[in-house]
Amino acid sequence: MIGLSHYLFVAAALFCIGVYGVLTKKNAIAVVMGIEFMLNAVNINLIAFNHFMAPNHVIGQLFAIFIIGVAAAEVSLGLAIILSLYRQRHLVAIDEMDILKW
Amino acid sequence: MDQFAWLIPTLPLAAFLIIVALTYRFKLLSAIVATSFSLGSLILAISILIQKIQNPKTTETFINWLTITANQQTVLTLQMGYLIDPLAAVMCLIVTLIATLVLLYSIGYMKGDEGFSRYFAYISLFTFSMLGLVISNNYFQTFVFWELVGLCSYLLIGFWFFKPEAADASKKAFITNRWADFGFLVGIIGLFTVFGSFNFTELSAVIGLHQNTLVLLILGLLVFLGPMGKSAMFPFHVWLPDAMEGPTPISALIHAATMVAAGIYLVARGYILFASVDSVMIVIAYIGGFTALFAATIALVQRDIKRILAFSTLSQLGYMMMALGVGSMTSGMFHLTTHAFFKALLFLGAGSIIHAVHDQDIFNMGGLVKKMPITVWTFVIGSLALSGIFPLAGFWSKDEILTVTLQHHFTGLFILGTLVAFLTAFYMFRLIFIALFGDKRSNHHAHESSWTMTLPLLILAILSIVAGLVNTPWFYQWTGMSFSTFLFFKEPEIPVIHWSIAGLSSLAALGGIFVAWIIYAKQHISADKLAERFKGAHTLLLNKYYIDELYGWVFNKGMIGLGKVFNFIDHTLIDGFFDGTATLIRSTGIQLRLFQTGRLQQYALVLFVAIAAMTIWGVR
Amino acid sequence: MHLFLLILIPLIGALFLILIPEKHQSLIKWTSAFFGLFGLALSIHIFFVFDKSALGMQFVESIPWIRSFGINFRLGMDGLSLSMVLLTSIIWFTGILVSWDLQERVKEFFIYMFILVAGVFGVFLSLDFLIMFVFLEIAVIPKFVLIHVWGSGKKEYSAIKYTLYLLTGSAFALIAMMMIYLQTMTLDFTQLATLTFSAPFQKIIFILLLIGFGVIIPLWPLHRWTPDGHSSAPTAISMLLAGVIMKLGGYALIRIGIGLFPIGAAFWAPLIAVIAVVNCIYIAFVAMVQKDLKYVVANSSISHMGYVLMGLAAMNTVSLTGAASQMFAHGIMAALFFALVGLIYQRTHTRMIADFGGLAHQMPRAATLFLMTGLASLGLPGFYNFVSEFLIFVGAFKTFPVLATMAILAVVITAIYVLRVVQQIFFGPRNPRWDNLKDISNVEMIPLIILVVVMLGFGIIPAPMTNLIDQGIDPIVQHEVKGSL
Amino acid sequence: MNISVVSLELAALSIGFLIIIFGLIFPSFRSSKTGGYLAIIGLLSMLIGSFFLPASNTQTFINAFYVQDDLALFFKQLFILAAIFINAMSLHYLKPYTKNKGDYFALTFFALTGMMVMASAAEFITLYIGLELMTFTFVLLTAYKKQDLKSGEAGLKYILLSAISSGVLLYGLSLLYGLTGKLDFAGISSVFSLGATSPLVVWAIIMLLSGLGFKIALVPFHMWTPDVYEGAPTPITAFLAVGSKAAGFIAFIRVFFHVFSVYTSIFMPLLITLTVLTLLIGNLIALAQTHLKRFLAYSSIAHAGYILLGVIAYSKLGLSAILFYLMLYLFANIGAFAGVTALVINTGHDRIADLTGLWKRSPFLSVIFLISLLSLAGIPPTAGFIGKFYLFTEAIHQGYLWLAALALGMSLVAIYYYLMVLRTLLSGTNEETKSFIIPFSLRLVMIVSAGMTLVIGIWPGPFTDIALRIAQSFL
Repeated sequence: MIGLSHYLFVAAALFCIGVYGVLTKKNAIAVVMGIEFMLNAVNINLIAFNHFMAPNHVIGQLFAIFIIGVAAAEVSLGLAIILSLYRQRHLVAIDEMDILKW
Repeated sequence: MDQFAWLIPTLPLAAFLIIVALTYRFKLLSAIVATSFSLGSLILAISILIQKIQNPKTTETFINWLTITANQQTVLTLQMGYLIDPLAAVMCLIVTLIATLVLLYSIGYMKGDEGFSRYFAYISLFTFSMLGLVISNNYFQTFVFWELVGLCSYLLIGFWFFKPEAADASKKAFITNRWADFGFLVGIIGLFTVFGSFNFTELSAVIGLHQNTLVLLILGLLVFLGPMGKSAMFPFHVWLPDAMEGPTPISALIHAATMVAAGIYLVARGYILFASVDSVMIVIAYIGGFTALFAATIALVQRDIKRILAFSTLSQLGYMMMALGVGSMTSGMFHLTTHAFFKALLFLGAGSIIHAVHDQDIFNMGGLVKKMPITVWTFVIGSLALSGIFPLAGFWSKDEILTVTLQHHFTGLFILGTLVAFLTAFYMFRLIFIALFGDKRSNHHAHESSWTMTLPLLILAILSIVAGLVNTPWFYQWTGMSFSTFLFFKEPEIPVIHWSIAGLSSLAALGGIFVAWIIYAKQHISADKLAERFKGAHTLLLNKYYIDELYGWVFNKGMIGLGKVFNFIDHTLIDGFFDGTATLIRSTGIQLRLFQTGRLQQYALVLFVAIAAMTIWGVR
Repeated sequence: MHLFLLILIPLIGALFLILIPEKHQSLIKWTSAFFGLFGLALSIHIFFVFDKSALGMQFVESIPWIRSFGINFRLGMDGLSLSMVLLTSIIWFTGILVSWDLQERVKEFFIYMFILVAGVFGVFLSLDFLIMFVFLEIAVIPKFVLIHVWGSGKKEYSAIKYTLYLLTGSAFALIAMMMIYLQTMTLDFTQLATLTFSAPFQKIIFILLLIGFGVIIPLWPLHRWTPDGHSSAPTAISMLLAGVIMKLGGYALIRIGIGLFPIGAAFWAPLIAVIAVVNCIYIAFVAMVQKDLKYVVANSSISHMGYVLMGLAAMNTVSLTGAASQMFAHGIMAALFFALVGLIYQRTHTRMIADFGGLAHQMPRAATLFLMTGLASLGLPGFYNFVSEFLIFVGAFKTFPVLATMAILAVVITAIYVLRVVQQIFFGPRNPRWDNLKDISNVEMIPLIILVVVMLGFGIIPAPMTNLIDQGIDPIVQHEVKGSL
Repeated sequence: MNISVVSLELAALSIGFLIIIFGLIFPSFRSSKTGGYLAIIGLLSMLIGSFFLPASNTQTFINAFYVQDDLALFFKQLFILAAIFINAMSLHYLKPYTKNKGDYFALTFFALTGMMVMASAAEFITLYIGLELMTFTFVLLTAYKKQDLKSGEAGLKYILLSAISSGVLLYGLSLLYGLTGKLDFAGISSVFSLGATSPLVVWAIIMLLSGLGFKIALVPFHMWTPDVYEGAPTPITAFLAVGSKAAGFIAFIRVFFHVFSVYTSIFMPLLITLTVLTLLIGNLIALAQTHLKRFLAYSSIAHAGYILLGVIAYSKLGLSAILFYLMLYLFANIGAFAGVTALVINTGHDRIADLTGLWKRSPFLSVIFLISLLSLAGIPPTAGFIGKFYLFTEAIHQGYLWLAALALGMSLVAIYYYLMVLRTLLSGTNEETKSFIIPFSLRLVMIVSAGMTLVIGIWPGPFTDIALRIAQSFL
């Protein structure tokens, strides 16, 4: 039987994969993808909780939908800026963007 | 008359203020103001003295200058007032008399000097301070005027401030006195703390109850430091010879007759304090005796006329101190009085000579007796008086001191005193034979001084002759009183002559004169050869036992060195610590700043590491 | 309204100055002088209407300030404050006159100076710790700008050093203040005086206050801002710094430390006494080896404040009266010293003692005044400094005989370095290098004469000032704690 | 349905849209400053209107998921005030960077709306929406200077890092939801008050702490701050420093004073540790800065540390101190950033070294810097002192003497670096002696902010009263 803990485990794993991606990928777009992983882990969590803990309300699902929407905005914003930077400086490697430091 | 006693110091003060405010530009007017106001004080002093002779009752008047209250109770009162008793009356007379004569003399002596008015202003200020000290009724006021006297001394020694020696000497005088005054100040504050008063009368009422206690011993010695400084007792004597850089009349007034006598006067004034502890008295006596001998030996070899007189003064002050120390206030004060006359005379005479010769080295003088007879002969009278030749003033007072020394069983001091008498006569007549008689030793055009200068000399010469008589048995028989019945501590003494002692001291003095005559007048024995023979001793004496050098070394190496060490601590250690802290914080910041690498992923890493760390902490 | 007005006068003056265009320099100076004179006149007026027989605070004024903290803007004055206010207004006015030759950014100079003076008045008049603290900082901060912009020498370093030292000190005082506040929920002196604090609390508070205000006094080893600060500041500011700012610490320590926390004060008194001796002697030695004239004077100020500390340590009416009198006396004396040094520097453009010599030939007036100031500083009778030092010694001797004796020793060392400087600068043969120097002009004499007259006047007749201070000090000393002298 | 609760939000949104629509209709409008004036007028009327809103008792909207209590209103007024200043500062600043000013002004309104939603949110979804609305708008505004390399980089860093932190925050929220089955503050706290500590609660707290700590720039979640502050247009930096931070604080206050009030023993040690770090790192690194905006960024990090003392005190007075401090912090920071704006307008640079000789070139600007920086340093008679006094006193009151002492010590370091900046502007001479041109609007901003800094410092009574009243109504 697949229980809550399985969902949670999967979500946690997904979150960690996302974190790994964020920390290691050189390409800015890959980093954005890592973030998406993290957010989706949250969504799994929310829906699983909603299902197992409080099936009478849909608030968890509601939240998940909000998160999906916001994440979309986030990605588009991120990509837009990456694009603009690419136009300016011809780079997408995230560790070369260090004009601002110290 | 006593109610006008406050006028005695006030008149010179008024003169000072008038000169500073009004007559500074009119030189002669300044001199006239100073002299006439001083004369006024003299007349007042004389009348008060006469009144005291008729009725020797003490009068005391004061105002509360400053009171401090705590909790509605008065906890501290500082008084300003006057206490007129025979002692003060005598001292007033001496000060005003010498001051007036010196002022008169100075009109001639200082003629043409740029700072003529300044000079008279200073002297007036000095006279004011000295008289304020003399009539003071409490230690606080005494201290105030004590310091002012010191200030005037500073100003007058450094009168020719452009001479580096004069500037040095004035500083030296002030600072040496400061060291001594430090003890004095601590002493009187201690007295106040223990006995609750500064007032002489109140203190004498309570001090008597604490005979020979440790606290009185300490306080007595501390207070005595003050007189040691002013009266230039060893080891504070170094300033007095150097003080001769000032104009000569100043030397006569301040550094021979009055200010240096302030120490003696203060010991006499606070006699109850010192007399209450035997060991203090012994210390006073031996310091006096030692200074007397010590200074006399130095005087033997000096070449500068004023320095010889200065060391002589030191020696005589030691004599007076010794007299006080052995327990006879009368004899000390008596010697002070007579000494004031003949030492002022000698200094003024020396001034007259210097004025004429423009040199102070006795070996550049000689053959003056024909050129300036009044000066020379009055000088001889003064020297005779100083040497203690019958019947001049010095004879009586010196004899008195030697007598009391023996009476109080200070045999050692008696022998020492006699020896000093011999030395005194020797160095004075060495001076006379070299400087005044004999051949002219340099190309000088000496001439007699003007009347304003010779008149004081004559007056002082007369006084040097007769002043001693007031403490003779004959005078006592004649008037029914004498100096020692007028001025005394505890009980009056009737003057008597101890012929054996008098004979001995006269013999010593005559011996001194004789030896000087042999060496310097007849030149049977070569002085140079003597010096060669006792080269070590001669050099030692010529360099004043190297005490100045010692002090200089202590000051330069010790105090300046200490200052440098402290300065180093300030600049390097303390500043280093605080600046170092600032630098450390700053460099920490600069190091920490490098963590901000600009790499986005490192920022994220920091974030996740922090979360992980907190999680580990939380789950623990 | 007297006291409000007193604080407002400099502020209004500053406001007026803001409105005057920079180019009307003489108008700015005259306006400044007018307000300075107004302040001086008002404080003298207060001196005369002040009831000298009554104990306690007078002219008390109060308006709610921070109601939710229970803090009122409360002003009041006793003899102690009045003496300090007089000191401030005298130095303020003379400082303006001394700055008459200033050319550079005159307007701003006076504005900052006025703000500073308002702060100083505020400190002396406030009856609430928080208000006092605020005013203290108002008095401290303008100095940063004043030293930085109009100073000389290594002014940047000095300005920042000065500010950091004083603010670090304030931090300690601030902690003490917050602890007091939390204990009592009030910072009103009159209310605090009615409360009793436990001994451990008092001990903690007092040491914090001692460090906090000690920096201003300044206490050794927290004194290092002083020489640099004084030396770099422009003349008028040195006058205010040495004349008034250093007194803020002593004043606050008397008013708060000793007045409200007598047990703590008594506990730390031996430490203060020891530091006082170090201040007196050690710094005097340091002063002795300085090559720069202003450094000598600045170090001498620290040394003299050592006497104040000695007076504080003894904590009896006499010693505290002496300490407060010394603050007044030293304030005037230090102002005079710095004014003279400023005048000499302005003419010679050097402050190195070795460069001078024989200046008395060219500048007899300067020489006379400098000598007088020097004599005052070494405690010569006839100057008010002597009276106050004497009172301190008398008071301190009872409590700390040995330490007091050592402090008295400082008068000797002071004499050594003061006379040494006098000799090296003014005495000796005429130095042709300075033949073109002009002596102090009649106009320039005005502020100097004012200061000399005050110094001498109270030296000869000390009772009016001393009794005034005594009247203020007496209620502050808690007689039952330490006993009276 | 009580529309007055959301009236300010609606007003902001509609003005924002209005400006955009105008821009679409009249192309000239987009490039002129008219949008800015319109924005300022709109904001001013909002500010005035806000005082007439019924707010003495708590007003709610949609099942109490959205509240308009005194606290919320106070923060909203603060945000509006900040927005007014920001827009006024931007009027002249934007000229060299973009032709497209209209959108910029509109965007500030959306950011404002996000903040206001955060202030009123009583439920996590709303809070999250408000937060992201604010963040996204700020990202746009940060990256607004298209030609500027720094601006784009800052925008990217901001969006990616805040997305990461949102991920963390959301993960925490999902755990919270799993634990309680609720997402509204009242509901969660009522479940918590029944007891039962699970390790997951600790985890949730940690994640919320980091998520919200990111917004208020708590160390070690502060890393974005200096970079973004440096890259963003200066008025936007100011908005970030005062608006975004205050918004973070209101969320922080609501969450930690309300939701987790039973778990103080768990989050307090964490919070104290982070506060200590914040105080140390913020102040020490600020010391080493050469760039004015970066310097102010670190200074703002440090200030978050001071304000957190009020949270740590965890009392009514502590809250009141926070509110008071935020108030004065707004004015002081706006003053400083307005100064930087003026500097940038005139010199085109914003390094600390560019201040050299400013004293001679523009005494007015120097005085503004002086007052603002002294207030940030916490020196009387400026407001900063009273604020710090309030915070530290309360911290000591609650037994954190050592923490207050540390904060005080760090304030001294802070004084050192503020003085170093002042020292730069007081000393030396710039070859450029041309005096500064400061536009009227900017001048007004400076005068008002510096004036208020002094007013609050000299007469703090009314302001502390307000802060105390609001704190009392909240707790």
